[in-house]
Formats: sequence, C-alpha cells, structure tokens
Amino acid sequence: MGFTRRDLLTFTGGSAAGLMFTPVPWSLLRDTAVLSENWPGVPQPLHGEIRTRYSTCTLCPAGCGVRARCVGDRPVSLAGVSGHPASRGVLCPAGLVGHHLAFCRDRAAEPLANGRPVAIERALAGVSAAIAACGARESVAILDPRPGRAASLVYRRFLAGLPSGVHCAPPNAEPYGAFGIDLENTRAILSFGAPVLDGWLSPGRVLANRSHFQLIQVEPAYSRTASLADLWVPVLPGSEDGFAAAVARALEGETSDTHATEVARILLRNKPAIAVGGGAAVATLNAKLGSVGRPGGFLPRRDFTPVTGIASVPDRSIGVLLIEETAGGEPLPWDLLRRKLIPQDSVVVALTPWLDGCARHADYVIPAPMYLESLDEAPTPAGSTVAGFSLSPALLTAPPKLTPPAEFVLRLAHDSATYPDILKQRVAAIKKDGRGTVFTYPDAKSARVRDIPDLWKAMLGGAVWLDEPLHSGTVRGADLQVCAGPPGPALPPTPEYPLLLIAADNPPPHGSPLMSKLYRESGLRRPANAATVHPKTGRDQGLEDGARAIVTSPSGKFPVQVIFDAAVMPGAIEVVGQAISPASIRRA
Amino acid sequence: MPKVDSQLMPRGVRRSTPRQFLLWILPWCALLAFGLYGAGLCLVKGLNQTNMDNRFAFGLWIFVDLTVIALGAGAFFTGFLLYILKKRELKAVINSAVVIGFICYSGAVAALLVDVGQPARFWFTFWHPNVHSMLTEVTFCISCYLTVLFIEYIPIVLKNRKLRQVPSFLVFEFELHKLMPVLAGVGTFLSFFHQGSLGGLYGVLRGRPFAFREGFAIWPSTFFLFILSAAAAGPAFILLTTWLVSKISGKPLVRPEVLPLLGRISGILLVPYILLKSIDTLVWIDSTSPARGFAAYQYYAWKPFGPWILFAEIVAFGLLPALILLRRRLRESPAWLLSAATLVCLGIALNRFVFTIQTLALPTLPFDPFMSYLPSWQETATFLAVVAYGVLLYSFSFRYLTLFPQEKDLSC
Amino acid sequence: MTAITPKPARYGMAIDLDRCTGCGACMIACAVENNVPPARPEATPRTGITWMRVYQISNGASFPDTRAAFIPILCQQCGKDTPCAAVCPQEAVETDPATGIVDQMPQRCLGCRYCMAACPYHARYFNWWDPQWPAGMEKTLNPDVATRMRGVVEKCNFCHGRLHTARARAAAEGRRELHPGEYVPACVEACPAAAIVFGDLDDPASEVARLARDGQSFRLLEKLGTEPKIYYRTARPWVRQAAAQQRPASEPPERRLRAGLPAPQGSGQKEPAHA
Amino acid sequence: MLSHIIFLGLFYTVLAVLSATVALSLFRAAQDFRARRAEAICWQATFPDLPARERVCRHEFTGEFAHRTCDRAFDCRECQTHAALVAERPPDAAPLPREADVFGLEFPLDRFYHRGHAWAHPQPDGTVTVGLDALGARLVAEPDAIELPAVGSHIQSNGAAWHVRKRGADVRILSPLDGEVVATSDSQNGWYLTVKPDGGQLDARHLLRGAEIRPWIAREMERLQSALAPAGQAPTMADGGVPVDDIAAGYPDADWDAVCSEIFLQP
Repeated sequence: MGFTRRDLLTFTGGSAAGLMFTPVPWSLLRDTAVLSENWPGVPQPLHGEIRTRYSTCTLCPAGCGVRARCVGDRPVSLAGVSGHPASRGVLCPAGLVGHHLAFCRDRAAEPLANGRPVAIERALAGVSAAIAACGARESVAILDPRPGRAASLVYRRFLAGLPSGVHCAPPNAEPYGAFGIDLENTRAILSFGAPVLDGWLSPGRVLANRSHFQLIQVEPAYSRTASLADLWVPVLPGSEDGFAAAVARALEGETSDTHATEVARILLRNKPAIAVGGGAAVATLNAKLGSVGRPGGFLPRRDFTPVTGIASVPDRSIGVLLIEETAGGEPLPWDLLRRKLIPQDSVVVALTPWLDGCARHADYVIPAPMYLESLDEAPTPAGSTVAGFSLSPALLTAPPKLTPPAEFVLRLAHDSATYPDILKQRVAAIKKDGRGTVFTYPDAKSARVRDIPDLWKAMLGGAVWLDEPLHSGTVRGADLQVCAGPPGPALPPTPEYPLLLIAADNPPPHGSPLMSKLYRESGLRRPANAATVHPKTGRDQGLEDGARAIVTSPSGKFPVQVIFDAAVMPGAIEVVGQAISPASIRRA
Repeated sequence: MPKVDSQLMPRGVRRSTPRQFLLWILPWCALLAFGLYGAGLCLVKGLNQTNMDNRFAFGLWIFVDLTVIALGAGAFFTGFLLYILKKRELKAVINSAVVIGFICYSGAVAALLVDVGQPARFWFTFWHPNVHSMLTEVTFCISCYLTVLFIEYIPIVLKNRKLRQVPSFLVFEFELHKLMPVLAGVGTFLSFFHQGSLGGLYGVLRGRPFAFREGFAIWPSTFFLFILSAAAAGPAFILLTTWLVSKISGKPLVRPEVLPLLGRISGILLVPYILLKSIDTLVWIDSTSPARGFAAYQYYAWKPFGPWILFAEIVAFGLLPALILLRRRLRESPAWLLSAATLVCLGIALNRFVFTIQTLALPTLPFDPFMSYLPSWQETATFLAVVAYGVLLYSFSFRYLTLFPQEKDLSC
Repeated sequence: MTAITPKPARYGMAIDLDRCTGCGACMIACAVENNVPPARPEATPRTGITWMRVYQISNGASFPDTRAAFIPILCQQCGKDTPCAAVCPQEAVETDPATGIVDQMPQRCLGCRYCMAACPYHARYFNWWDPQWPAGMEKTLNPDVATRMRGVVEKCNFCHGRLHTARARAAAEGRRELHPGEYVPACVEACPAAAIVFGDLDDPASEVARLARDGQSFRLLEKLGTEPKIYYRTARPWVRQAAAQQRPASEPPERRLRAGLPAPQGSGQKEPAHA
Repeated sequence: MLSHIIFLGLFYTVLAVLSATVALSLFRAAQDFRARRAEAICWQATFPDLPARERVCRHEFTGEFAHRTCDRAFDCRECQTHAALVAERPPDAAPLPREADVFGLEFPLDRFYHRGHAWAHPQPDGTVTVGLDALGARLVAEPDAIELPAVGSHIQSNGAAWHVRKRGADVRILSPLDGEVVATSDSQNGWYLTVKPDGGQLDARHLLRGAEIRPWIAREMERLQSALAPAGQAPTMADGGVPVDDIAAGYPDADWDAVCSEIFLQP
C-alpha cells in the first residue's frame, strides 16, 4: 500500500487545521505587532532622574533666564525663568531650542589654519607671529559683538599692550549707548523700523508691558511689528528721518502732513512717549518728547564704556583682525570689515563656534564652545535701565579642541589666568561694590548683594545681578547717541534700477534643525532666498508667483525665489537681511 | 512542451500557439516586474516614495481600488442573477465574471497592503475593530468576499482538462458546484455591504462637507448610491471585457444575444441610480452642504473641477448610456452597445474619482489653499502592476480554463 | 496609569489672535516636548510634521490697506461626532471621557490615513519617513513621550506626557484633583505673548471658560457641528470674517479684493506718507 | 456593545457558512467515493462539457428526430423519450442490415455498442465480454500501454472501464455495463474484460445495436475526419475511405490526444 495522493491531501489538510490549535500562528502574529511597535532604527528617549538646572541665554543680548529640564545631566527642554527681571519667564523661539545648537552640522570642531586642521598651539603661534609683525601703522583689532562683558575687559587689556590695538564693535552693538529704556512706564513708542514685537530688547519684557503702551510703527514694510502695532505708518524707504522731523515739527504745533500730525497727537496724548529705531532726527525727536533721563523714557545706567564702532575705524588700517562670533551668530557686515583690512597682507582670525559665518573669510579659525557648552557670561540685558550681569553655566559637555574666545586672547597675552578666573574677578568686584540686588532663578527671589554670602556659588546656580538705578541729575538729550538705524535716503529709482530693495524680517542665521524645519514647513518665516514683491510689481517685471529670479543692485546680484504678496509696497522688493538700495529683478 | 500546453487547454477550442502566447504575455510580465519594483520601493523605503501628503492622504491607489471594486461587482451581480434569480443565459459569462471579480478584488487588496503605512498590522482591524467605522465594514466584507471569490474560482480551475482527470477533483467540483447558490447568496450579501460601505466611507466624513451626506439609519445616501452604481457598472464591464477578449482572441465566445442582455441589465439598473443620484445631489446642494456652512457653488469654483463634472457624471455618463441601453434597437447594434457600456464604466470611474480626489483637493479652512496632486512613478508603477497581474491571470485562465462554455460549440 | 480618578474635565484653549505675534514659539515648544524629529531635506510643508502650525491670514487688501494676523492651528479636540475617532478602523483614536482629549495611539495605528481625510483642520500628520535626529541630538529627547515609527499618524494630544506627570504628582501628594494651572501643554507655557489660555471648559470659574463665553470668541468651522474645544478670540472684525469666510481665500490678492472682502476696520491706517 | 455583537456576529456567521460549504462538499465527495457514485458523477460532470455534436441523441441517427441533444448523459435507461419511442417501434422489429461491414469496418451484429466505442457481448454462461469496436481498435491499435481493472473490481456503465495509452493520448474507455470484472485479457482473443453483469443479465437499453450502427458510425467517421484534418483543410481519409488498420500510423502529425478525446468522448 503506497502513499497515494489522497493520503497527501489528508495529511496537508489535517496538519494545516491542526496548526491553528498550536500557539505558533498566534505568536507569529504577536511578533509582527511587537516588531511594528519598536520599529528598527527609531531612537527611543533615554530615561533617568529628572532634574532642573538653570543658566542664562547668551544667544542674543537679551540675557534671558533659562530653566532647563534635564534627564541626568542632559537638558531635554529649555524654558524661561518666571519672574526674571529681563525675560519675565519667556524665551524666544531660538532660545527654546538653544540646546540643539550643539548638534548642528556646520559648527567648527577644530582649529583651522587656511582651512587646514592644526593644533591650537600652532594656531596660537601663527596669530602671535602675525600680531608681532604688525608695525605701528598696522593696527590689531578685535571685533567684540558684546562690549561690556568681562571678556571685553580681557580684550581691552590685551590690546592696550600693543602699539596700536583697536577694540571695536559691530554696528548696532549698543543701540542706545549708556541708556536703557524704561518700558515699564512708557505709554507710547514711536518705532522707526525697530522690530519692537519681534525680538527687540528682551522680548519677554516688551510683551509683558505691551498693554501699557501705544505702538506706532513707521516702516515701509508690513512687518510683524507693523501688523500688530496700533498704528502703522508706511513711509517710503529712507524717508524715516524726514518723517521724524515732521513729527517733531508737529509736536511744536507747526502744521505738518496729516500722518505726522496724527502721530504727534497720539504721542502727546500718551506721555511719557519715546521714539526708537535710530537716526539723528530720532534723537532730536526724543529730546523734544523730553523722554531722556525721565521715567518712562531713556534712563542712563552705570557700567557703560564706549567702544569704537567698526564703521569709524579708518579703511585699510587693520593688519590683524580677531572676530569674535557668538553662538547666536548675528550677521557681521563683511563688506564693511573687508574695507578696513590692509589689502593682501592682513590676517583674519575667527573666534567662532560656526564654520559658515566669518570663518569663511578667516585665515585662522579658533573653534569656540557652543551656547551651553561652557561657562559663559551675559552682560547687561539689552535696553535695561540698570547695569546687570549673570553667568551662563554649561549644561552640555563640550567636545574637545574648543577654546573660548577670551581664553584664546588670554593665551595670546601670555596671561596665566583662565576665562573662569576673569568671571570670578568680575563677580568678586560686584560683591565688593555691594551695590544692587541679585535675583536667583531657583527660588525666584531677589536679595541685596551684601546679603548673599557666596555670590559666585549663587551665580553658578542661576542668578542675575542688577545694579541700583542711577539717579544722576540732568541728562541732556544730545547725550543720547543713536546709531545708524535705518540708512539714509535711498537714491531715486533709475532706469537701470527701477525698484527699491528693502529689508524683510529675518530669522536667526543659526538655529536648531528642528526650528528651521518648523519655520520652513509652516512658512512662518520667509526663506533667506525669498524676494517678496507686490503682485502688480511682479507682473510688471514679467515674473509670476514662485518664479526663480535674479536681483541686481549696485552692491551685486543674487538669486531669489519670487513670492507675490499684496502687503508689499508696490515698486519694492523685500529681501531677507538686505540693506536698502535701488535694485532690479528679472527672471533667472 | 507544446504538447503539454495543448493538453492543458480545453478540447474543442482553438488557442494561439505557444509562441504567440509567449509574445503576448512577455510585455505584461515586464510591466508586472517593473510595477513590483515600484511597490517594493514603497514597502521598503516607506510611503515617502509616493506623492501623497498630509492633505492628500489618499491618492491614485484608493481611487483605483474603489474603481476596480465597483467594476468587479459584475461577479456578484451576475452570480446573483444566475443562481438566485435563475437567469440561465448568464451561464455563458459567469466563469469569466468570477475570474474578473477575483482579479479586481485581489488586486485591490494587494494595492491596499502597499497603501497602508504599517502593512504588518493589517490584522489589527480584526483584532480590535471599531465597528462604527465604515472602513472596518469594508475590510471585513472585502476579505470575506475575496474568500468567496476564491472558492468560486476553485471549480473553474478543477475543470481544467488535465486536473479533471483526477476523479476526486471532479467529484469535489461537482459537489461544490451544487452549493454554488449558497456562495452566490453570501457573496451578494457581502458585496451589497462593502460596495455600500465604500460609498459610506466618504458619506460619513462630516469634516468634509463636499462628501458628507445625510442618510438613513447609520448609512449615508452614498452607501446606497454606490451599491446601485456598482451593480449597474458590473455587467457593463463584463460586457466590455467579453467583447474585448473575443476581439483579441478572434473568436466568438458567447451567443450574440448574451451581450445585449448584459447591456439591458446594466441599463435597467442605471435608471434608478441616475434618478436617486440626481435627487441626492439636489438635496445636498440645497440643504446638506449649506447647513454645514458651505455653499455648494464654491466647490465648483476651483479649476479644473467646474460644474461640468456634475453634468458629465449624471447626464453624459449616466442618462445617455441608460437611454441607449434601454432601446432594443440601439442595444442590438454592437457600436451603440459598446460605447454605452464604455460610458457606464467611465461614469463609475469619474464618480469614484470625484469622491476620492476632489474631496481631498477642496479646502475646508478659509485660509487653506486648493491642492493638486500627481502620483509619483512608484505609485503609477504599483497601479500598473495590478493591471498587469490582472491581464496575466486572465490570459492564463482564458487559455487553460473554460471561461466561456459556449465557445466550443460556436467555434465549429 | 496613575491611581487617581480625577473628576471629568473638558480641557480646551482660548487663543487670543490679537496677542499672537506669529513668533512660532508654540510650534517649537510643541515639537521639543513631543519628540517631533527634524525633517528630512526632501520634506515639504505638505509632508512635514507640525502638531501645531501657525498660519498667516490676511484681509486680502493691497498695500497699504493690507492687514495680517496669525492663527495657530492644532488639533481642535472635537467634542461631538469627532470625525477622526469615528472613522478609525481599529480604535487607534479614542476620546478620553475624563479629559475630553482626543488621543491618537501610534502603536495601534495601521497608517490607513482615513482619519486625515476625515479631519477638516488638517491637524493630523503622517510619518512619511523613519524619524531621524542629527547624531547626538536624540539624547535630548523628552523621556515622557515615546517616539513614533514610520507609517503611522500622529497629532496634538494636549501634551499627554504632561498630563500623566501632573497626575502622578497629584497622586503622590494624595490629591484626586489637579490644581488649575498644574497641567498646561508646552505651547501654552512657551507663548511669549501669553496668547494661549488653557483649562477646563466645564469649570465656570476657569479663565478659559470665561474667555470662551465672551463675545469675542469663535471657533473654526463651527457649523460642522463637531464642537471643537479650541476657541479663537479677536477684537478685529476682519480677522473674524477672514476666519469664517465662505470662499476659501487663495487666489491672487487683488482678485480677492474684487471678490469684495470687507475693507480693514479698527485701527484707522492710511496711505503711505510722502507717496 | 450591541453594535459589536451584531457586527461580529454577522461576520462570524459568514465565515461559518463559507467553511461549512467547503467542508460539506468535501464530505459529500468522500461519501460519493464510498458509495461508488464517483464514476457516475465524473460522467455527469463530463457530459455537459462535451461539444453538442457529441451529445447527439441516438434517435437522431434513426431519423426519429431532426435534431436532438441527449439530456441524460447517454443513459437511456431512465429516459422517457427513449422508452416511448422504443415501445412504439421496437428496435428488433427494424430490418437488420445484411452484413455487418460498415465502411470496411467489422461491426458484428450480435453485440451491443456503447457510444464510447466499447461493445458488450453476452455469453451463454451469463457473463458478458467487453471489447473495443473496430473503429476504436484502429485508433488505439497496438497501444503503448493498457491499464486493465483488477479482477473482482466493479465497473459502472459510462464509468471508466479501462485505460489505454497511445502516442501521448491518455484514453479511458467508457464501460457499456454495470458489473463485476471476472476476467481480463489483452484483447488477443478479441476482448478485454469478462464481466458478470449486476442483476444477472445485461441491461442493454442504452446500447446501440442493429440498424442504429451504420448511421452512428457514419457520423463518427465525419467527426474522426474533421478531427484528423489539419486546421482549415477539408477532411480527407488516407485511402478512399476505408480506415487503415492503424490510423495513428497514417497520421503521424495529428494531435492524437485531441483525436482520441473526440472519439472516446473525453472532455
């Protein structure tokens, strides 16, 4: 009796049926479920003890307090410190993801000489040699993005020891010089293009007081601030000063154009009022408003040491230029810097955490620690009416081969002190003067300096020192020095350049990959290559929405993507981070 | 080899030479391979290979699924007419209908498995079903009905010239065939539900006023419209395929009166469908849509979806073929019959397109843009794979199985 | 799960559009809190994941009459006939009766995307890619929220992780109730302008309930009858109109102008000076 | 909850019905084998699939019908039409042809012929010998293989009696009667089987005899010719019409499988 086909069939059928009663198929099903739930290659968050640590944001001059939620010693999220005098418990978008910066791809990881990796000692030697080679007429300059820090002191000391050392600051480094703005008591702000509601001073402080002041935005572009201002006065680019003068006349009661008159009426009705945004006329306007040295206006603070603006450095004078760049990476006007350098034989040293900033033009790149990677300092918060100081303790472990800019300069000066030593000295000095109060983050309490036994320790735990207000009797309006602000009147359109290039709001040049993703996908911030024009203007130039095009201006040409937006002034091209100038646009 | 080939064919019918057949299937095999490659990319690399996105969550595949399932309805409806209503004449096409149904449904299910983000979880729906979801109803019914079609396919296969020489196969086929009415009944029941649920799928989208419809009990009106339209399109599609096959193979496959009969059935079903569809549209324009804050005119303000779509759906692809198919004289002439059947099938495709694609393209939020979508090559390839699979399976069935019993008597 | 069984709440939001500066802090805080990965380079605005997305709306007028406002869109937590929950074939979407929060369970999601087709707010997002972080950055993931795998749908759940933490804390302190303000989603906490108010809509004393009641509040697509729990507030009539207009506004602006939208009102602003 | 019950209830009912259907048909199939119905069923399932020209009613040969297709699968025993016709005109009454030679083929008149070309020849001892008729014999002359049933096994009319293989053609010879095989032979002595008919004697009502043979064979020849003719050619015989002893040898390139299936009523 052989094995017939029927036997085979019965066997297969039987076994198939029987298999259903074994756990095999069901466990297989379960396994597919498990597999699909922990999909291979998907990182899962690490667990550990949850701790709260504090620091201070150094990405911009606002000096916001930072509360970090940490797993073990790793920060997983940042938030504001409630009650913080400058930030009022708020962080800006960039600050919220500051702890991601350390993971950006384009950061500087090791010292470079002419683009080639070198040991830090070699770099030091090279730079020292270059400095030594500088004669009396070739100056050595340090571009200090945040004057008024302990680091700045280090720079000044070093430069003082050189035949011709220049300590200079980029434009706009200290818009209001020795003055702070008494936002808490201001009732009206007349802003000439200042991004009052878009990252101006300390955003938390501004927004916390928003309900107390009328906001008048004088700006050609319909910016975020303009869209939320109580009054938007769209002026032609470059005519801000003229308008400021008109308002000033209107304040005197002289008849002026309707807008100026209305603005003046609002200002008079809401006193104290201030004008911000720079321009000489704005200074006089403030004098007229009597907003200088009075509550609700510009108040002078102690601690101010004037710094040379880079603009006022003579051209072709710098032999060695050390540029410090912050993790926030405010854009530096390279064209301006280049003009200051001695052609051919000048040496540029970039002290920066980034490879894509000034490092691109530098002979030496000294990688600086990223925000939160090393102990750092935050000087007086922007626009604060009193001097301030706080430490920014590290929350992340830094990779090797990084040198804090101040540290590098100390070593150039053959100074045995380290940067933390300098910071200790600063804190010690504060303690010695004994003036002012200290706001400590963990308990959100203020105490007088002299009541704090160990100020250094308190500062390391997260704290900000605030000086006493300065009650110096009379300050003259002229003392209020106002930097460039919106540039002078634009040249009239020419046949060659029929349009006007004006600056649009620009996102921080560096940001967490997450932040850039969200901005890109939500379209909330315009991409850097966007040129926004009024649909009519666009069509007159033979473009359509989304087209690729080339913008040409006297300072050069660059490719853009055209976006139509009826909010843009006809005849203007809004481009992210561009200086105002005549321009033309045509299809690429 | 040729000997085996010819011994597998049913006797008394003439088939192309193995060489010709090879030449015929080769391009389809190539297409299938290409399509499987595209589908494989989607499975391995993920759905980022498609052009679907968060707004166009459904794309070409869902549209194709809905369409082929509607066209495949011929299987259930012919079976229903033949076994339940005893319409003997349809015996001539029932086998072909079953094969086509099987192809359409298995193809649709295959496409769906590529379409879902986590194919390994297909059985979750059976594990913890949400019985309030139309999609659950669809999943259950389609998987059951696919089984039915498979069982209905078995006898056709067992009757292959070689297989039937095994007595046990033949006897099993014989017994199974006696129970066909049961299967036909179950199949009809299932088909009614999932064809309906496919309509319900969109009718219940209260968040999409363009698709949302009021209805009876738990079923929106689209539920019933889809059943009717599918039942009407099914016979038309069988008519078309039968004609096509006999053209390609160059042989008469069914007696001349069969195709007009199919056409007539389609026409008879089309009339109530068009009627109800028109009423439904009017109600929707007049009350359903406005009540949810959307005046119906705005849907048709977006190019290219102008009001012409409504006209095409109801008049050009509905009323017109219905009238043709109901006139005996027109029905009898192949040209009219075929163009009418084509119109019916196109109408179904258009209707499914409107529900799957236009629904998603139309904005809901006032600051939404209108969105358009073009399938990526991987999506198209996957779709072509389904087509190629269908053609191949049908070609082999036609060559080696008896799809048209009347053929051998007509061929001599 | 926590031991406590709190009294049912109906969490909701009131978002003040007049305060929103469109800075995007809410989006970013949300993404950080919920471990949303940075996008692939090939991701587009249509394939990216933004549980919270700030849209810019405009009155469509041309310079200088143009007016813009920002409107953050997140899952509107529909309270009635929740469109997405009704359609999910396998109960991967559930409304928690204790909180009224519509929750998405990625572990159970099949990835059929039917819920996305059902959602009128486009607040649901599909993982088109395997999630990836730059080297080292995955160490900064929030331990309270699991990452999601490719091929599943996700959306805002009012920061479920935070709710759990708050409940756990309450339970540890032997409380059955959460204090108001003890549980707030990340976006609420992060908004620099304090434009978002969060709380229990059923608690008449709560701020959010008060704001939701007042005359300036409205909800998106209210007529769909899905009872969303996100309220938007504005004193600017044009914003209200733009957020409720019939014809979706997506044509070139000046054509929209002719489409006869209301001229901007409220802040009386004029033609450009010196023009 | 209720909805769950209704929904899942329906679903599982459907599944149950489906599996029950399949199981039932399997079970019935098994029973058919046990009850020796399998052979009959095979023929039942085969007959409808035969081309109409092969299902011609025998009374068409005798001209009693202009055109009639058999609806009883060649089993005249239950056929009323047949009974009626026979009663009215007994076949034996019809004048027997003078000689048994049909187109040069030998068809002895003492036998009963089955439509599948097997003959049944009652013996004095009550047994019946079964063999291939002249036409069939010429088609499978000198077969490559023969598979005869075991002695003692049971065969059924219209069921497979024995199998012959010839040039790749797998031919099953339909049995002309029900009965038990008592002896087999390889046709040296003219027959293949000796069968003890059920019910003691041969029931030949469904078998052809006498006057029916000539017209029947005439038609069979036509079919044979068209089957042998290459596609599209007019049917011709190798020699003036009288088939050679081994037709297969005469048509080396004919599809023998098709030819045999045509003549031996295979689907």
